[in-house]
Amino acid sequence: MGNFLRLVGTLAAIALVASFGLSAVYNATHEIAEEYKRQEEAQARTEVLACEPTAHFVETLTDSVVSGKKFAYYAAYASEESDEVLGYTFKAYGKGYSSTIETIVGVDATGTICATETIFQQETPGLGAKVVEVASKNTLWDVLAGRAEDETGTEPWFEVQFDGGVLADLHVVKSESADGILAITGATISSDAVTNSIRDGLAMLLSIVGIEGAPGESSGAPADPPPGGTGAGEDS
Amino acid sequence: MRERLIVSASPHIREDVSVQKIMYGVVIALVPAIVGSVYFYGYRALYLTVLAVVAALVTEAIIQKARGVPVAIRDGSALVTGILLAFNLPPGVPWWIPVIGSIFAIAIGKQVFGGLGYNPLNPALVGRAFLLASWPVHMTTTWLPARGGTLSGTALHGIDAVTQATPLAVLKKVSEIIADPSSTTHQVVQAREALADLGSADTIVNLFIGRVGGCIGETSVLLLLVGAVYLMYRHWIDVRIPASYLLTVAVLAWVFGGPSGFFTGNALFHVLSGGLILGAFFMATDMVTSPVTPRGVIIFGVGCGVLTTIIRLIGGYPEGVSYSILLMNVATPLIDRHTRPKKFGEVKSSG
Amino acid sequence: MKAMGELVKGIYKENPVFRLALGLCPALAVSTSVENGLGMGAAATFVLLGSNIVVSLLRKVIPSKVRIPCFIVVIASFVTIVELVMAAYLPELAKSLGIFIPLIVVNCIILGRAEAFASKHGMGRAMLDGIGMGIGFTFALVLIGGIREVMGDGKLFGFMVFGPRFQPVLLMILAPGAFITMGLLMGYFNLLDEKLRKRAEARKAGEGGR
Amino acid sequence: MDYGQLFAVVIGAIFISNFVLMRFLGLCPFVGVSKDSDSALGMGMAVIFVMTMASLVTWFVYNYVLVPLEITYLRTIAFILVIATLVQFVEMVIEKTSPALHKSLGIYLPLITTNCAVLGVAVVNVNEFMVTELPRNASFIFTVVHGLAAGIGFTLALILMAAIRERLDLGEVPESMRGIPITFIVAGLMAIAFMGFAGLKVG
Amino acid sequence: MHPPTSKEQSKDVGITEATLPERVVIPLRQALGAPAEPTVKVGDEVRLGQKIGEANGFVSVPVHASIAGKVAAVGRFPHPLGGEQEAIVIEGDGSEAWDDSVRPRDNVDALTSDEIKSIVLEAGIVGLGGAAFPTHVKLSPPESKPIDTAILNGAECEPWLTADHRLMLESPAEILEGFSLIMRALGCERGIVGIEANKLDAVETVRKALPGGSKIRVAALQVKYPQGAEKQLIGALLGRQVPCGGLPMDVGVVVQNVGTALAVHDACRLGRPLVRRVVTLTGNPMSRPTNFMVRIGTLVSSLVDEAGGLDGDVAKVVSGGPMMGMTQFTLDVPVIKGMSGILFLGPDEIDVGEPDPCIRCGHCVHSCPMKLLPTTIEKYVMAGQIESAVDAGLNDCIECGSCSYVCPSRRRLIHYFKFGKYLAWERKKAAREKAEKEKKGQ
Amino acid sequence: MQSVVARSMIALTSMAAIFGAILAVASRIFVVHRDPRVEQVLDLLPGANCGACGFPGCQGLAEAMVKGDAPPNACPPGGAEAAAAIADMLGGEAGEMVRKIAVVHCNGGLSNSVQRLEYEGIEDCRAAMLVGGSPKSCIFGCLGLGTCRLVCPFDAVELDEEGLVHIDRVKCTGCGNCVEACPVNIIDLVPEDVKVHIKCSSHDKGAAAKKVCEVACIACQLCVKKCPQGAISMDDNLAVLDHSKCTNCGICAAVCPTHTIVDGVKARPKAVIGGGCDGIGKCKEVCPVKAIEGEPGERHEIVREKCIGCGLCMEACPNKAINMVGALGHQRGRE
Ligand SMILES: Cc1cc2nc3c(=O)[nH]c(=O)nc-3n(C[C@H](O)[C@H](O)[C@H](O)COP(=O)(O)O)c2cc1C
Ligand SMILES: Cc1cc2nc3c(=O)[nH]c(=O)nc-3n(C[C@H](O)[C@H](O)[C@H](O)COP(=O)(O)O)c2cc1C
Ligand SMILES: Cc1cc2nc3c(=O)[nH]c(=O)nc-3n(C[C@H](O)[C@H](O)[C@H](O)COP(=O)(O)O)c2cc1C
Ligand SMILES: Cc1cc2nc3c(=O)[nH]c(=O)nc-3n(C[C@H](O)[C@H](O)[C@H](O)CO)c2cc1C
Ligand code: SF4
Ligand code: SF4
Ligand code: SF4
Ligand code: SF4
Ligand code: FES
Repeated sequence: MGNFLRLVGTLAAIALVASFGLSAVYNATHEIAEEYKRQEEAQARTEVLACEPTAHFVETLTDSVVSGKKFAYYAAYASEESDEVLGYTFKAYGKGYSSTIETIVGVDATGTICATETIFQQETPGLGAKVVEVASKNTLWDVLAGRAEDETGTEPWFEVQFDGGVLADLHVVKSESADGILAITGATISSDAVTNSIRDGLAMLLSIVGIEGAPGESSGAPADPPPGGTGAGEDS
Repeated sequence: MRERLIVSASPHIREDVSVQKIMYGVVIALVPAIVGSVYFYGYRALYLTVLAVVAALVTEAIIQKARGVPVAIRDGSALVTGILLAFNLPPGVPWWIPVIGSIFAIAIGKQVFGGLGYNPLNPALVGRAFLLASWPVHMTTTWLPARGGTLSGTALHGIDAVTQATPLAVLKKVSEIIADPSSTTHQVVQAREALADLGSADTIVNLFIGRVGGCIGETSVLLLLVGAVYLMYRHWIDVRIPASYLLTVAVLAWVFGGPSGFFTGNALFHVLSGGLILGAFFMATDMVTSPVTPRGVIIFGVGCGVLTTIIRLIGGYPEGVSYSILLMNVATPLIDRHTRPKKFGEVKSSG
Repeated sequence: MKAMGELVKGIYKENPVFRLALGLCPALAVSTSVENGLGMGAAATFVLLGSNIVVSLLRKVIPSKVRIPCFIVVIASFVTIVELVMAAYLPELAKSLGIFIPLIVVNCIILGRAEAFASKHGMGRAMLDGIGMGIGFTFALVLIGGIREVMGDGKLFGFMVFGPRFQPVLLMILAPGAFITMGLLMGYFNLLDEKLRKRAEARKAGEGGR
Repeated sequence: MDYGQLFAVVIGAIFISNFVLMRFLGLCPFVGVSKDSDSALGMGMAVIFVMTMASLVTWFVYNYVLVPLEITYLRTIAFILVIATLVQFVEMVIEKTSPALHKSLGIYLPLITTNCAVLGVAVVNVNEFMVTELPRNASFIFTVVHGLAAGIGFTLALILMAAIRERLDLGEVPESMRGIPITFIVAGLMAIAFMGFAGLKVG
Repeated sequence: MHPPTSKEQSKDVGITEATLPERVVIPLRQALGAPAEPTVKVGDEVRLGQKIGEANGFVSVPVHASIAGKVAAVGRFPHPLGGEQEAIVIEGDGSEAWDDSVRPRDNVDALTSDEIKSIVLEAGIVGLGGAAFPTHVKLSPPESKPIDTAILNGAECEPWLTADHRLMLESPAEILEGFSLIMRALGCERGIVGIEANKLDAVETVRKALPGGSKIRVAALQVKYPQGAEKQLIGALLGRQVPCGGLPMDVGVVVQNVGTALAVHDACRLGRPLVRRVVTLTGNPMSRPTNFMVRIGTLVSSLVDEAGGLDGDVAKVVSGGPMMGMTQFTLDVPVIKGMSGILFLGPDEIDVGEPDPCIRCGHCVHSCPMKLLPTTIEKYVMAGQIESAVDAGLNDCIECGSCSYVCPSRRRLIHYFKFGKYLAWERKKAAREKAEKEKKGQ
Repeated sequence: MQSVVARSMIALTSMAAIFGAILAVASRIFVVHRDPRVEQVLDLLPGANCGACGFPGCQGLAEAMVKGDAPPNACPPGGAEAAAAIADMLGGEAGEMVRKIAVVHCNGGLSNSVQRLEYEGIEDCRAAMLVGGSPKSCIFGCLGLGTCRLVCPFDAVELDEEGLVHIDRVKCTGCGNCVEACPVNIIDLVPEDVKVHIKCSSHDKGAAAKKVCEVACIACQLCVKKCPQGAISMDDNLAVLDHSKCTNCGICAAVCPTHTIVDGVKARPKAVIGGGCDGIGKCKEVCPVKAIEGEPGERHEIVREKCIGCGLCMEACPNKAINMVGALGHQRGRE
């Protein structure tokens, strides 16, 4: 019996110490981690609505029109007191190749996308991960030789494509000559995931806040709006 | 009489065949298709083929030298690999594609395993799969229309989603449009027209002759068959592999490949299009990477057929020949292991 | 001298990845770039060091029947610490290392060293062993990551190496590229070994005569 | 219950994102125990069993202990504790009750404790089926089926590899590439071949 | 499998009696089984047909003097089956007189089964079809295995050889009588003579020689290699498959070569022991390919001289046919009972050099009459995995040579099989010894 | 239950306790006795699985040793070191180990012996024997196809371009695999300290042997006569060395006219005649190689080039005037 107690006791004691230590670390860090997340999101929100620099955000939670699930968006007001809506931001979730890609989208009061920022993705590096890649001109040698150009603030080329877009623009194309969002080579799935999630979210938002021209009846988010097809958004 | 006679084990006479002879036989069998590729796509096809062959031979020689084994590029196997690799490339790829592909095919696909006879996977297809994964754009967009035909082999009434595509790619796209509930009626009508086009006698003839877009060596079924018949006549390929392969694809395509329910698929279209004929007669039959047992070759052929159809119908690529052969190559040792023929006079205890 | 040996053996002679073939999963999964390799290496080194120390301290108290569960709890604790700290202070890295951070727990190297080394040696040597193995692991990850990043993405440390006209070998970033790089590297090390051994033998023969 | 989706999970875990070839999990036993077909099969069976069991048990631990107490940050340590105990327990039971089974299967069990595929499947399960909004019973079934399928995928890769290695053993692989290096090359080529399953639309 | 038959050179050349050799070397080991014990010593006078070596166990046969004269030596001499073996050398005195023990019998038709068997044993008869297995053993199947059919093997499927062919053309009656005696010894009712269809003249001749009301039937066989192999012959004639590791008697059959039948006839009717046989000397470098009736023990070199010598370059000398025969390094080897021919091959008829790697073409698999996987078995043997090789059928291989013949990579398949069988045997022996030792230890 | 700390600690500790209890109970219920010593012994064995012990691999031997079915020194490759360690562990006597090394008794290479046929086939002496025998005219000689090299688990056999095999004295462990495998049975296990070897196995008569091989033993009996220990005898036209008697003096090698006997001693001492010499000449009488000169009564001298260091003179000198200098201790049986 003594042996038995010793076995159980040792394991339990180690677990006790471990859990104590861990919970201490957890207490010390999880706030920071969550704070970071909040910050990141908040910052992303301001960035994607950079066209309205003074925005003040208020979160609204509604039942989505399509699935009945919760749909969260922020409305941006000119100031804390103001009723004037400058725009909206929402988070789009798209199932990519190996992860669910999260993108924050800023929409102005007319329903035009102001900017987007992908804040989470775990796609294949070199392929799907290019949705957040900044096209750089600097090579390693430039950097080592100190003649690298400053590229801070440069946005990923894939994200930039969404800026100023409206609902009708949001479909993936594979060649530069066509109109639409140019897919990342070899990563159509990720490109589709981002584009379609933004489109679906935008459609939802527009129908909820009742912006004109929004496809109010848009049951079943259109999977592939044909070019020049059943006029969803207006051409801007 | 010699002073010192030769002593060896029986038999003391041998049939007049050799590895070299068989390999050059395959090359001869591929000549019609090479000529055809020049006719359909111009000298660029030959240029790419030569590049692939030279790169394959040089790589083989260099590695053999480095390994300290006799340089045996004259056995013709690297030559065949080079040609077949080039045959699996779109005619418009840049020059370095066949070169790098051949290097990879020979180095990683063959020589790391000890060279001829020891590689588990088909080197040419390893090379192709490597290229496809590494430079997907070059490998899927650089098609050229064949002389006397169009890229897709059909007229294609204004379906704009698929202008730059081979018959199978068109098939994939229109099937997607038809299956997609959000497609407009107009699109579906267009797609159905295109589909009918693909199945028309015209297209079938074009496919057979080779007046469609596609990889360098795969387009002309006719010319490939000429070579294949020669190989079969010489007993240098095992007919059971292409036979079971093609039959499986035909049946499955007929059963599941139709746009309007079971048993409506166009088997002939599926058999003639893409790289199936090339793959079935020249690549699935690569003896090094296919089973040796009589039952094994049938399983191999059927397996290739099943996988090809799956990839074509519901997979991510328009064409599945290379991947299905590679996958069955992977399974070959397992198949061989479990399909040992019953020995003469063997009574299986299990009955 | 001896301490030094304990420390450096992990880099080449007993490199956990290339030699002992341990910890292969993270070595391949997160070695898409040098940066990831460094991050993973550092995380694993920390866990190795920590668990080696604790295990070696506790080696006398733990009954052998519950040895493995105890070790695992210790290791898992350190991993969780890494996980939490990284999420708080290095969120970007945490994202790109993904589920392979929790999987450090089962990284064969760590349990392997705990079992094979730390549970048999004193704290000092266990520490050195932990650091040495960690360095070796990191070295392997950085090497593989470097090769894959340069060839598969045309970059090193995130900077372009070849200029914009280079068309990267995407396969290197994908799963097959990882396997093939690993295989070729191991083969190369075997070759190197053989050469070193031959040279040593030749030298010995030269000295002693035959 | 969406059976199509369930089927997709199965096909996904076996072929499209095979645990070994695409997700890099369980590589150590994959290279270690693929030398001959018989042990490969034994190991495979053991892994299938343990992965399924681990999925099942960790689901309970996660949903009935960690979530209610809001201590999901401890999942790694809790899961591994469960798995280690489970494996050791099963091994003891088998050894006692069926020595024959133990001989063919049990000797691989200790190897599995440190197989990251098992913990991997638990972690993947959490990410894919538990933190999402799946109804509870669906999440349970998906979890268990995914564990089973992942095990099958591992076993498939393992026995294919074992048969290939047995053939290579009879061949002429250059000295320096023998053993583990060539196993990796083969794994790479297998992964290339498995890329053919990419984008398979099932369910 | 259809190798060129190459029989034209000697098939129309009648059997000639070779001149009486001055000296014969008679190995005590003629083939399978234990070698005979010498019963004479140097200096002894021996007469034609006198027994000079006694059988040593059940699977063993006596040997007889094939010429009269004096024993000149007993010692090791080159042997056609390789290496050096114990042999008795007789210097001839030119006399053709038979030993007293040789007496013709008149009561042949009255001989019982047991009498025939003992005559066959005393006459030192072994199978003349190649393997030279003691015939009396084959004629004495255990009670549990009744024989219903005897087959006379006139297939002669080996290329080049024509000894059996000529024998059937020239002595059909004697052969058939010998065959009837074999059937009587076995107590079986049915007899079939199997002859390949490229020897239709022999089929005709033997058919004509059949006595009326005979229970023997003559069958023309499809020409293919190795039609003459026992198991294949039984399959072709009776549709029965001899089980793996089994013997023809397991399916109620015994197969004997036509030459063996003649020897049985000679022993029973004439009382003569086996001291001669037909040997085909052939091959492109031969100036005059010949079928000789030869005394056992005659040196091949003297036969070659008698046949007019060689006029081409010879790279290989083969005892037997090109598919299964053994190479010789010297012509100073004696004719033994199992030697059906001597084949000379020029340098361009054989292939030399290193084999290429196996390309797994499967030709060997298709050609194997035993339905084995030669390429797999070879690789197992090469890798030293003898158990796996045996598992895959190593010991079922009849060494017919088909697989090596068709292999485009010119793999040394048969050599590996011989080697593998040797290793398997060694291993078994070692295991047995160990088991015995253990038993003793306890 | 409010703080994370408390919840964590309670949850994890109780889980650990429960699992620990399950394991503890299970280990008692499902207890199976296994002997951990097998593993430990296995660790001490070389792990070459060479089979020299006669058990199925190292594992088999380890089990047998633990059971007491095999002595601790049953592993020849492991040598005295492993035997001692194992004995130490299992608590027994190590037993005595005389290290033995394989020696090939043939020196007929391609250039000094006659070949009788052109062999084409598997590179393995046993395989060659199956199809026609040795390619050498001497049927007792080494075939030179290296079977012994193939079977040696320790990589101790080298095959030179002369078609002769040499055994690396350092690597050879005396496992005897090559002895078993050689189809002409010309390999022998010889105590390590014997360094003089008769490199021929031919039982042919002198003339016949000489005809096919320049370095064959021609049965001249010189070595038999000259060996001071009487260690060499003739067996059917072949000189055979009794290893227990040999002292490595090297006289036989020096006198063998065909150089059949090979002297493996690298350096020998030389005799030095000191001042005590009174010219009695005993040494001169016994010297087998006539390396001593000197008039009777005068101090004798050693011709250093000729002296083979056998030490006979030293033993013969009644005045103890001779000393052996240099490379001392090479000889067996002297201390
Ligand atoms: C290992 C692997 C990783 C992949 N990763 C991604 C990815 O991150 N994102 C993506 O969209 N597709 C990914 N794919 C899918 C292929 O790239 C797919 O074929 C591609 O999306 C098709 O696009 P294309 O039409 O531009 O060739 C991956 C495929 C494989 C085999
Ligand atoms: C033997 C063989 C196998 C092939 N396998 C594939 C394949 O698996 N996937 C693929 O996309 N193309 C494959 N191809 C190429 C196709 O036949 C065709 O060229 C390609 O699908 C073009 O279509 P895309 O432009 O839509 O990609 C193969 C070609 C050959 C000759
Ligand atoms: C491949 C092969 C071919 C054979 N061909 C013949 C043949 O042509 N004629 C023949 O008499 N025996 C042939 N034999 C030997 C027979 O199998 C069988 O041993 C023989 O007919 C028995 O008769 P015997 O004991 O009288 O020699 C062949 C054996 C083998 C393995
Ligand atoms: C009928 C036949 C088909 C062949 N097919 C291929 C092939 O598809 N790919 C290839 O690389 N080599 C092929 N070869 C050449 C050769 O077998 C190949 O290079 C080996 O796989 C290399 O070991 C073929 C050879 C023959 C005889
Ligand atoms: S015939 Fe020769 S090359 Fe072909 S499979 Fe058989 S052994 Fe290999
Ligand atoms: S020699 Fe053996 S393996 Fe080869 S074909 Fe004949 S029976 Fe088959
Ligand atoms: S096994 Fe014997 S014959 Fe062969 S090389 Fe070695 S010593 Fe010589
Ligand atoms: S040389 Fe012979 S005895 Fe020595 S280790 Fe090798 S096989 Fe064993
Ligand atoms: S690290 Fe994954 S199994 Fe070893």
